[in-house]
Amino acid sequence: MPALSGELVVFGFASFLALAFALLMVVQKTPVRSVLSLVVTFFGLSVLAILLAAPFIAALQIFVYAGAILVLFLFVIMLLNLKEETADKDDRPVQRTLGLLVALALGGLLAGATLRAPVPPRGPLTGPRIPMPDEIPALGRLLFSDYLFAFEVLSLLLLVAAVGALLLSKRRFE
Amino acid sequence: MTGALPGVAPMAVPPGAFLVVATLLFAIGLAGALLKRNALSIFLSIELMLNAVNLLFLTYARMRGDLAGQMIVFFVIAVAAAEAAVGLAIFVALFRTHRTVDVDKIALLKW
Amino acid sequence: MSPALATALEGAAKIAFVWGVVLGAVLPNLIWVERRMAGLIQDRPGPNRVGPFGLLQAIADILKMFMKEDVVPMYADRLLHTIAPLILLVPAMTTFAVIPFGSSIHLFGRDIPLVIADVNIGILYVFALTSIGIYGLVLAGWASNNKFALMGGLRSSAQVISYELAMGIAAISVLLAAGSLRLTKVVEYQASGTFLGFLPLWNCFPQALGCMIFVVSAFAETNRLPFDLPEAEAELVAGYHTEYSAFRFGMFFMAEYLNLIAASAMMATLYFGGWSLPGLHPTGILGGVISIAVFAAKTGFFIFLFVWVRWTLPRFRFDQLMNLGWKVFLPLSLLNLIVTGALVLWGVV
Amino acid sequence: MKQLWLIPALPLAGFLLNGLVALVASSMRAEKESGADHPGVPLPYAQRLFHGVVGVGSVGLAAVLSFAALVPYALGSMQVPEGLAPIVQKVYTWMAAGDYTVDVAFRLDTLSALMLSFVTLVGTLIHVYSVGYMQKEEGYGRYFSYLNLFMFAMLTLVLADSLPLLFVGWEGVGLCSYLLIGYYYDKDFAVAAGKKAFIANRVGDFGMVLGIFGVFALFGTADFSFVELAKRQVLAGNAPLGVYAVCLLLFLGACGKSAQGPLYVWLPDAMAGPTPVSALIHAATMVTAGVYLIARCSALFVLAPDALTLVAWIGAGTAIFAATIGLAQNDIKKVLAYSTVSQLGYMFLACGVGAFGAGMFHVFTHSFFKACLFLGSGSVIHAMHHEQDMRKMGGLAGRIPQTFRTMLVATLAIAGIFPLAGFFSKDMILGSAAASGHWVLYLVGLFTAGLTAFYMFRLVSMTFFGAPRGHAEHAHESPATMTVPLWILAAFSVVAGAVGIPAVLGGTDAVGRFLEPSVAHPPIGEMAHGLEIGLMLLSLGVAVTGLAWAWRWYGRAAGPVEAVSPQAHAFYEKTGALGRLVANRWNVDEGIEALVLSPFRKIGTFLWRGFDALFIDGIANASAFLVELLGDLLRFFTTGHVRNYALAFTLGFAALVAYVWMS
Repeated sequence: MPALSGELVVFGFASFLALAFALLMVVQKTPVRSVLSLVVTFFGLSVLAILLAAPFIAALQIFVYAGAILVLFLFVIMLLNLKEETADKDDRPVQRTLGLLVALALGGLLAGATLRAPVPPRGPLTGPRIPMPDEIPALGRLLFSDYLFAFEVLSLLLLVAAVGALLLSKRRFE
Repeated sequence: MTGALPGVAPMAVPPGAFLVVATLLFAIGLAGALLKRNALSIFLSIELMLNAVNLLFLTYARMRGDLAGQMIVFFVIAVAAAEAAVGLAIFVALFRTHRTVDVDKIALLKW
Repeated sequence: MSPALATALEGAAKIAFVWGVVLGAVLPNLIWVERRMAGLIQDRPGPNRVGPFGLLQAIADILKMFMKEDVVPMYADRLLHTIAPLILLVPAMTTFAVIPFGSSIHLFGRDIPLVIADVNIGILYVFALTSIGIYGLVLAGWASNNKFALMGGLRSSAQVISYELAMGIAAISVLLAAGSLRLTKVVEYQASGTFLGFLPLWNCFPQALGCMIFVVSAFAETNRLPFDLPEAEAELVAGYHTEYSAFRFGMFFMAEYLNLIAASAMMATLYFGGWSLPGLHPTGILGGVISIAVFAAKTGFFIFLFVWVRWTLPRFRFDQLMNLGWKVFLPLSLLNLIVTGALVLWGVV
Repeated sequence: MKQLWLIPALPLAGFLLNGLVALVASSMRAEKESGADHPGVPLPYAQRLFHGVVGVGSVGLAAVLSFAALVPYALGSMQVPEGLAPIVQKVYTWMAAGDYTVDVAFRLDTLSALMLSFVTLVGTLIHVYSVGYMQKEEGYGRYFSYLNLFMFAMLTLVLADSLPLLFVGWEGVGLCSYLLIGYYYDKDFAVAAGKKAFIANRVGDFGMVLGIFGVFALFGTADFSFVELAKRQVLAGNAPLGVYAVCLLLFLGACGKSAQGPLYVWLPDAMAGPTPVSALIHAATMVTAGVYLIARCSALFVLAPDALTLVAWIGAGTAIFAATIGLAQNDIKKVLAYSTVSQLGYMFLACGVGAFGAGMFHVFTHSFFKACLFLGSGSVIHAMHHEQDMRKMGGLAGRIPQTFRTMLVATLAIAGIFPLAGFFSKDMILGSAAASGHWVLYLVGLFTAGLTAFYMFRLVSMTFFGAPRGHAEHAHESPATMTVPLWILAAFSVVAGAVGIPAVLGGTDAVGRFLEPSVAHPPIGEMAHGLEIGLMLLSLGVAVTGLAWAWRWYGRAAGPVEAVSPQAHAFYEKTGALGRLVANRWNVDEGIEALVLSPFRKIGTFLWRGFDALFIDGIANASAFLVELLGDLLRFFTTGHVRNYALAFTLGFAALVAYVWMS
């Protein structure tokens, strides 16, 4: 355990933020509020990302996740005007308890497993080394060389998704 | 917990901490996905799980000093965007026909 | 003193300077300017009682806001209702962090770049913050538990998301030309050469289309006329801030103007060469000051444009707004991107 | 001529153009008037013009090209004793399997040149003729597109440089024949006839395909280079059994296409198609493809003398058999059909005795006078308003003189009257039969010649002489588009023989020498010139006798429709059963029905009712039933609640993680 450095403090704060609001998100009954708590969690995560020498990803996190996806959620929630979860009594107690247990168990398992696991594949490094002062050009180069195919497929996927969403949410019956 | 690979700048925060945070987030998300009844909340929880995994990737990327990890996260985020669009559209359509998004009230995957 | 401390001090100084100027000088006068302009355009005097030419009108307004009663509707979501304005305000204020407001000055034996934080994800940072700003509007709308407010919130979210796309793609082509996300790099690039030999290499020339898209989208992003659908008085009373009063309303008010200023600054930076001016090679303190002045002038022009347009153009209908965003601007911005790519490829820019 | 491929390509283009326009037009018409084809409603003139121009033009151009190609080649080939080397032009590689490739390559040698000459010539003439004949038809465009398609296929068949490509043409002509026989698809008998032709051909093609495989197995290649190989083996003088089998198989194919042996049955029915089609496909060109195939593979057949003998016998048998049937037919086209079958028999007879040149020569001449006869009959039918029964005709000589004259010429030609084309070709066949020492075959051929003369002149007499019966009074001559081709063909049936005047008559058996390089010519015994002359006179005498007899019985045919010729009637009365049998076409169709078809039908019924319905379906149903049971079982696990599924999924995942961790 290294000495209490500024980075460590930031990490502690950010991770606390993330975890706390993640929990809040789950226990929250009002959809809007859980969305908001998730936004905060994402802030925490993006801070962690910056600590992990990935500022670009951090910004992307905020821009895409918080800025677009979750706004979309909010938008839908308001569109459907969803209030608190109706009928708080869950008519499936087994599901509830069992679900909780399984979730915790799996969490524990994964934590243990990840901690025991060695640094993943020790093969030769594909991309350039990080941390580096400005990794964005490197990312771009990687994206358009090694990952070009994936990138193209992705663009296709996005197009399809857009069309599909349009089709699904179109009013057919009225 | 084995440290970073040789030749990679050491981290002020032990990577293990990041991993734990990630797994915890994942567990929380999982719990949410299993316990929530509102389809949108479930969806949110799934997003959380995705992000937990992203964090994992970033951590490993940092540990190996390999940019590839960040690449994958980039892709995950993009795919998540597409998934969100379609999923939400489905919910809207669902709500229109059933007037609810409570997954217990919509037991359609049944004979 | 230790370099770390020096850096901290330097940062603090810059922050103080920027916010001082923006909040202390620009904002109040901006309110005055807007109202005077309105008067001018509508052929009436406008505020001219308080102080010389009514210059103190802004102060008066602010005082009034602080003194009014702060009402929170009974069935509102108290928490969200409270924090919504803040969510809107904070990003609006932090946007300025990455905008280079001048070249650099040599002071106390150190070279001080005139930008608070020269991060390598500059533009992304700005967009991220603006996208966060949406929450303010949406939540305000939702928390007020008022149908008009909700409508306003919905509209704003839809509108901002839609126009972020076109705006973002337009910005991407700027990055393409500059080859970096850093706003300082963008400015330096624009200061670096000439376009077609006789024009300055400001992006507004090679990317006139993108520039146009960006400017118009900025109007939508800041919910200014002719795109102020979220607060369309005629249909939605006052839109998302219907249920707000006193200084909460004041915050919305501030946030709107701050966004306006930030947007103007961004336009100046991305498309009009920021602090640079052809033939001007700022050196030393004087140079720094001049560069700041140049930047201020450009930003000022766009602020003026905002005001001007607001009092000149009528409001769009919402479907028109959406059509414009998705069916016109998005394709056009893509076209612009392709053209720019070609230009870069053939080394024209 | 560098682009042989253009020759078949042109009709193909014509087919596409015509077909497209016809389709579009008919669909547009269908929109206008409900219902696509209104029989008897002629097309707009513009469209007719278009179809006519495209149809005739494409084929005519092809003809021009092919003559531009073959004339220089033929002349050049006549100069050198061993003939020019065949021109082979590869268009592209069709199939490549391992180191063996099948090319789409076209071959011009003396044999294909001969075929090419009359196929394109007759084809063009018949296209021209059709312009007039089909004028009133609704399916004008359809007709011409099919006809062009046929020309494409036929030319491919003729020019092909390999058996596979030849087979493409082979099937193509079969298809077109089917389509055109069933051209009047609203008439049941036409449709049935089409099917019959197609199926009969299938039997033959089955042999054909196996034959091709066999050739490949024998020589390791299926393009016509195998002929050379075969030739060399002639020198080596060894004939493995395989060759024998392959020859029989190929001959089976030839029988199917050329209506030999029991497979002839489809050809008479094929007369259901429009007359020009009968002329082009079922008299002049397609049906001779079989002979062409045999000639092509002559080198191979020579290796299996027994097979050749079989060919000869089947040919001779078919010839006389069909001729006898021809005696008693009353449908003008039927007579011609049986005559065609009989003449094809001659050709095979020639091939069988090893005189492939003679066979091809007869193919050549026959195409002209038989086409002329068919077109003539078409003109008659046209004049009689689609009346085909000769008993209802008569006395047309004065009313449609041009048709009459041309048909008379053609009749004399086919009857083998000196010096018309038929005489030389037929006599060459008979001569070689005799020379090769098959005297029985010779006699059969001779007798058949007599029969031919008889029934052909019977046809002419019943149609043109005597007193008009039925509506014969108001018959009218056909337009020039029909008569001009008639005249041209008639002219050819006069002179075509000139290319094959035998040595004894001071000629220089040009055809024989011309074909020498491309067909085998096994040694046939020589005959004393005196004997040869004698035989010629004999056959001539027989022919004249036949003519005279026919004239005596039918020449002044008058009286009621049923008893056109008292003498004939009396004769059949006398012969009794035999006569009736002949009149009934030896009950061949009934025989086939009883011996082949009905057993097949029974087997099929069994397979359908017993095997398929019970066994196969049983399996399917049983499995379906099992699956249903399983489904009922699993159904209890599907609560339909997403969360349950998610939970189960997670449990599984947790178990997996635990396992991985533990191990």
